[in-house]
Amino acid sequence: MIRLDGVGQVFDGREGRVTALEKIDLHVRGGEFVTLIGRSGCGKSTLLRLIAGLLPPTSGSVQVAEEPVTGPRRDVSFMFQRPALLPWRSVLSNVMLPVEIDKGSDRGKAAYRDRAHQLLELVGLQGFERRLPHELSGGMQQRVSLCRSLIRDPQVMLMDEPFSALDALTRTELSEELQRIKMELATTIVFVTHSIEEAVVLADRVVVLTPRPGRMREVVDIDIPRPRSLAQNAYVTEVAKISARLHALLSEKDSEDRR
Amino acid sequence: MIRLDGVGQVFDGREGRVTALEKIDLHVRGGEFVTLIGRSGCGKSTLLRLIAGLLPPTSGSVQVAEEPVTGPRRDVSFMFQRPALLPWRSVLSNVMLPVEIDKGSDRGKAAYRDRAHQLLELVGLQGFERRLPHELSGGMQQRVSLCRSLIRDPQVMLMDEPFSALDALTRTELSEELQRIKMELATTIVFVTHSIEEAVVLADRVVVLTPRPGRMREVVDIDIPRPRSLAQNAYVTEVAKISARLHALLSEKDSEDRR
Amino acid sequence: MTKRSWLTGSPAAAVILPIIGLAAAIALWWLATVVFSIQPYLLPTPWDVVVKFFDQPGALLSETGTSLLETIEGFLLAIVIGVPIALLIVRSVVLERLVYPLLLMVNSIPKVAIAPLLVVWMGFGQWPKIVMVLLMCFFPIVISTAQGMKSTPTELVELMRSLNATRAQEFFKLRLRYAMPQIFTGFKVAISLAVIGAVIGEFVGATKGLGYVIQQSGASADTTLAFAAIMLLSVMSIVLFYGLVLLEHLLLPWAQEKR
Amino acid sequence: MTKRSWLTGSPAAAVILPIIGLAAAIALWWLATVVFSIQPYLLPTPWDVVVKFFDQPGALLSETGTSLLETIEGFLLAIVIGVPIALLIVRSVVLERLVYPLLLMVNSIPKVAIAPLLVVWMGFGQWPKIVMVLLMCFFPIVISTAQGMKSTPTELVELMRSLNATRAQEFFKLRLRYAMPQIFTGFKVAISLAVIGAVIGEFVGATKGLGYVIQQSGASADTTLAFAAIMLLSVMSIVLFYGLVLLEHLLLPWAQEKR
Amino acid sequence: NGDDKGGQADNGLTKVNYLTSFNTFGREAYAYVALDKGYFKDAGFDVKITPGSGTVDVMKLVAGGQADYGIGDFTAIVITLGKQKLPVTTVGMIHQRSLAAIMSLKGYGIEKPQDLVGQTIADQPGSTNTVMFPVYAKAVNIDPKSVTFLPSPPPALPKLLASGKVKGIGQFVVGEPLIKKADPSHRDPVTLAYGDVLPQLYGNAIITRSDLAKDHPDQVKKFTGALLKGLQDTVDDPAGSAAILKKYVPDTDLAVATSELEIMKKYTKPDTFKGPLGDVDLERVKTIIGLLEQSNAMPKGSVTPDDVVTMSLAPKS
Ligand SMILES: Nc1ncnc2c1ncn2[C@@H]1O[C@H](COP(=O)(O)OP(=O)(O)OP(=O)(O)O)[C@@H](O)[C@H]1O
Ligand SMILES: Nc1ncnc2c1ncn2[C@@H]1O[C@H](COP(=O)(O)OP(=O)(O)OP(=O)(O)O)[C@@H](O)[C@H]1O
Ligand SMILES: [Mg+2]
Ligand SMILES: [Mg+2]
Repeated sequence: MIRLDGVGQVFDGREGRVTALEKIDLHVRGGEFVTLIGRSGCGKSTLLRLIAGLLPPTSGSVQVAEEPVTGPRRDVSFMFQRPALLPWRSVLSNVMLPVEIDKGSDRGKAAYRDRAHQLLELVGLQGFERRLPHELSGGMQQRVSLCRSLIRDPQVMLMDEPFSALDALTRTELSEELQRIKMELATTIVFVTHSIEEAVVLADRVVVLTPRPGRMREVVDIDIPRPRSLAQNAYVTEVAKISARLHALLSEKDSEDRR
Repeated sequence: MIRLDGVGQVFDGREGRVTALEKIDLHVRGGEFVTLIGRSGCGKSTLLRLIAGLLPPTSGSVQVAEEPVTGPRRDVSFMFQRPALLPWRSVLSNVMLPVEIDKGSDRGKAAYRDRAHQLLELVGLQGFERRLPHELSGGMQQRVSLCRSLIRDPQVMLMDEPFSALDALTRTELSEELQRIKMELATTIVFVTHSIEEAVVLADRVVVLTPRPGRMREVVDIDIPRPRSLAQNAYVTEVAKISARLHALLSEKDSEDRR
Repeated sequence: MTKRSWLTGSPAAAVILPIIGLAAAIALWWLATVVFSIQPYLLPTPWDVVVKFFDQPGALLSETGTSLLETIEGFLLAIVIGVPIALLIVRSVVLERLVYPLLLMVNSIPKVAIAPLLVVWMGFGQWPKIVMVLLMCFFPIVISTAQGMKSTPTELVELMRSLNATRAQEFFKLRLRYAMPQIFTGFKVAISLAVIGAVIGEFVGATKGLGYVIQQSGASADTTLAFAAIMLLSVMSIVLFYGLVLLEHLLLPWAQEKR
Repeated sequence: MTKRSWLTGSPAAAVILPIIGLAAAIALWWLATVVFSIQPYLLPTPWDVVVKFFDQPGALLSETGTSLLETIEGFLLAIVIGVPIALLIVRSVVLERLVYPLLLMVNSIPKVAIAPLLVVWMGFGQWPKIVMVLLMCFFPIVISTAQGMKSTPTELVELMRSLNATRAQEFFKLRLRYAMPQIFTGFKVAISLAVIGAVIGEFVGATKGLGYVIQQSGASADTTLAFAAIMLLSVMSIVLFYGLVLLEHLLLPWAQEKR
Repeated sequence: NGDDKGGQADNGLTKVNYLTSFNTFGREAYAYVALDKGYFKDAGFDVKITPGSGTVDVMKLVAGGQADYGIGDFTAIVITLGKQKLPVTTVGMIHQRSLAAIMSLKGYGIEKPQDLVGQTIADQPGSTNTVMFPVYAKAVNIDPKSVTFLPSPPPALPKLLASGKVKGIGQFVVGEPLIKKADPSHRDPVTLAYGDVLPQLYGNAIITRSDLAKDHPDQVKKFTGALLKGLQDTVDDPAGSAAILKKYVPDTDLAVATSELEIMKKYTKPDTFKGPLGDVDLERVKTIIGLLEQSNAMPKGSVTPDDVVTMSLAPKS
């Protein structure tokens, strides 16, 4: 579904260049859930933006659904690290934005509206449909943004730390929902997180990036059966083991790569 | 140091009122580290803004250092949930902002500049001093904001999810640094987090809020000796035990309070 | 942390204060004529002006109506022409660079100098006046609209792009909405210019309108009549300005500034 | 995802394109005079105008110099007066409500009508011209500055407040800086008005300047001379405008818009 | 910055500000002639000439003290003083006969006053041409109401006429060459001069501040004397005077200025006029006031001749 070959990204700044990514070769199969971990500033968000077609790579090639990426695609949804809500739109109409924009909707508008209400209820925002973003807490804004990225049942979902501002319970609930969606609709998901546990519980594969410049340190396959839960479950020990390994991988490079 | 008596906060919105906080009675002693947990939207940020004097409470009274709070105080620093960096200032000069603003600085400007460099190095931002905020990743921005809140060695620190965008390693390092600061300078800290483990490891006391409207469900004392670490340590079991209890407390109210 | 006082909070104050301000201005004017014993042929007293107005209120009001109509027609035309030009300018850097100098050229022509030209081309009817209004006021509208749309945060532009929005959608659903407060700033600057444009238009070949009255009175040194007309113009400007302010409050409740 | 082309990217294009635009405009003008066989007493051909200019380039340039000086002096005065007024207006709602109607009143007076008054009060020297420039252009500066400062994000205002910044610091370190792009928009609107103000000022009791030349040309029915002067005014406007654009780029590198 | 007005310059000359009536048309040449030939200097003045912007503005600037002397149309002066008591007074005439006229172009079908019936005339509102039209109409036996006046500022008038937007404009007779020049096909202008049927009307007059006239009559007399000497030279040598004007105002069109001055000759000094240049006749002033009252240009009794002219300062033969 997603294929990156020798992708690199260099930013030109006033104060010199920053190499954000280097030699990224990644192949995500259709319906696969890949989580991306790496230290802050290693290039995770940049990688997602490359896949989304928001940024042309400095080198290498990016393909989605066998086609080279030249710009954003209809079937890819992107949930940004920051909520990015339109300040003049109510919660509901922020969630409905993607539907409004894509005229060739397969379902009727009313159906989408129902879906929006359903999603808002799911994330615990019932009763806030008509509020404006500035009246919401940080976590509530993030949940609105999550609903927005889910409304169109996209083929590919790129999610940049979607749960970072959420409490443990909401996180658990929503990660279960996300797995359900993935399984039901065979959605391909690339998911950035700083929670190693979250990365393990959600992923089919975990990709570990090295610190700046971001290279691929390792790809770890997770074979625990689904559905899995962030809360206590039967595979605690396995999760703990893999988590420890990932933790080690993240730290290791730290000493190795900081020249 | 900080004393809240019967504090309540109601927001008037176009779409009706929202009671964010109700009957909050909290006393934080000098040098104490209090963490605040609760579900997203329960009023944690609002509580910090009340203490900081950025918002007058709808009811009740707020005191800091025995004086009623009528506005922001010089000796209180606030780290916001969002980075809130001035876009035209370089990283270094964003960090130096509080020093610039407080003319009655006890140390010389050069001393503060050294301190800023030291802090930036601590959070892994050496080499980025002259960049502008929009050239940084989300987590890097958050770290700049953290340095800014630390630069003046405040008496009281109010921190709203300061590590939410950071990876596990950086989190561990910085939480250790924060404990060091608290112990050396006897700083009073009120710290909001969504990570229960973090709340336990850092706190002298954990305050658990109920979901909207935020009331105080319980205050849990943590007696594990310092310094503690987020990484593996001697008190894993104790941390796990308390964490489980807090988890239960957070979930419990969920069924009880949602009328 | 300031509680809003009656002066800033109440809607009555929003009407009464400007009136007090105007009254004070008029008192000052009156004082000046008395203290410096300014000759009425230079600056009549407010009292003289009022008396002059009540000499022939009907006639003067009907002249005001004429000017008002021209002002509004020309202003609307300027919006209809200016906003699309701004859209094109923002859409294409090349177009911007090609078109801006032309706009500047047209804008920098002293309109008084070309008033006769317009009459020769368009006759003695309403048109040369309306075109004059248009010429006077289109530039602030274009430049504010363009600047406002350009300053849309990258974050939100990227959101629209990621949703695969067309350029048209990006402009109408995001940029134009985002620019609204700045567009209104442009309107507020433009409206006074529009009024002046009507007057200048009426200097040439008009038989009615306040510009005609001023021209007429200038010839016979009836300074008081000229000032009565000028005061009516001011009132017209002020009313139109506050009309825009009201419209802004109604249309853009989300943009209510905080201080 | 667009890569910048030569037309948008290169600095040479930034100079060449506007010149092409101007050339096209002049070609259009020339075509109009030919196709509609417009009489030169109404609109001379560009060629006539150029010839007229080279008749006496020295004299016309020296008149341009006079007008330029008045324009710049008046414009700077407008900044010196307008920006502090805007500061006061933003600082106090009460003051805003008291002062705005007064400003509007002054602004809506047709300046042509009061030109003789200024001469009577201030003589035949530079002053009435400079004051006319000031009167023409202070309003856009005030209103853009005020609006820009008001639109500072709450997030950043709260930051300053939490740092216990004085009102002055809030204004100078935050609001004024934040408003800079909008202030420049105001300047860009104001500069053309300033040029026109100089011309209107020179219509009455002047013995030099381009306004005098235009007035003068009436005495010899020399439309071509008038247009030569008008073209010089346009060039002056355009040069001043792009001077502001350049200044903006130098002063506000962080505000470079993205499209 | 009026600190230099009326003051003594270093060279012992009295500094004086002088305003032309409108712009620097050829008809204003006499002041430049007086300046150029040193008449002002001989009379003890250091004169600065500034182009005026119409009678009313000139009166205001003189009244306000920014200028000491100025030129304005006498009829307009009377009407203005009828409306407002400006501290200015007339101390001499430039033109013994009014320059006011309706001007058209050959081929527009206006050859004689009677052709005006039913026409639209563009003119600056309140100008002598407009205000005196009812009187003129009565004199030529047409109904004043049969002609429509369309207000337009002076610079627009030649364009409006040449473009055929209107068939006639209010214009001073000396505008003839300019109108001809402004017309692309240089058609000959047709001039219907008020002076032909209303010989009582004066043209332009010299005004000064009332207090100057009262406190320094000698100075005023000397100044008018010098100015009128320049005027005399323009009568004697229009071409030479135009050339002098061009020296000071390089944009001057020599041919136009010369023919303006040629035309002006018989209005400054009509063949029948025997008095001294600049002469003011109290009876004529009374008649003019009467005519203005009659045509409702101003209320009855709003001015007396004394309000308008200082007879004692008028040139004597
Ligand atoms: N300006 C406002 N106007 C109206 N309602 C508000 C405003 N600010 C906050 N609220 C409401 O107050 C409640 C508490 O908000 P607060 O930001 O304190 O939550 P929080 O505990 O910090 O949540 P999170 O963990 O998501 O940041 C929310 O329900 C929110 O909708
Ligand atoms: N527009 C830009 N200009 C210059 N440098 C940039 C830009 N955007 C990102 N960078 C740099 O690229 C690197 C990677 O940034 P990115 O946002 O991808 O990190 P990240 O892995 O998402 O970090 P975080 O976990 O903190 O969000 C950083 O060093 C950052 O400074
Ligand atoms: Mg990121
Ligand atoms: Mg919060």
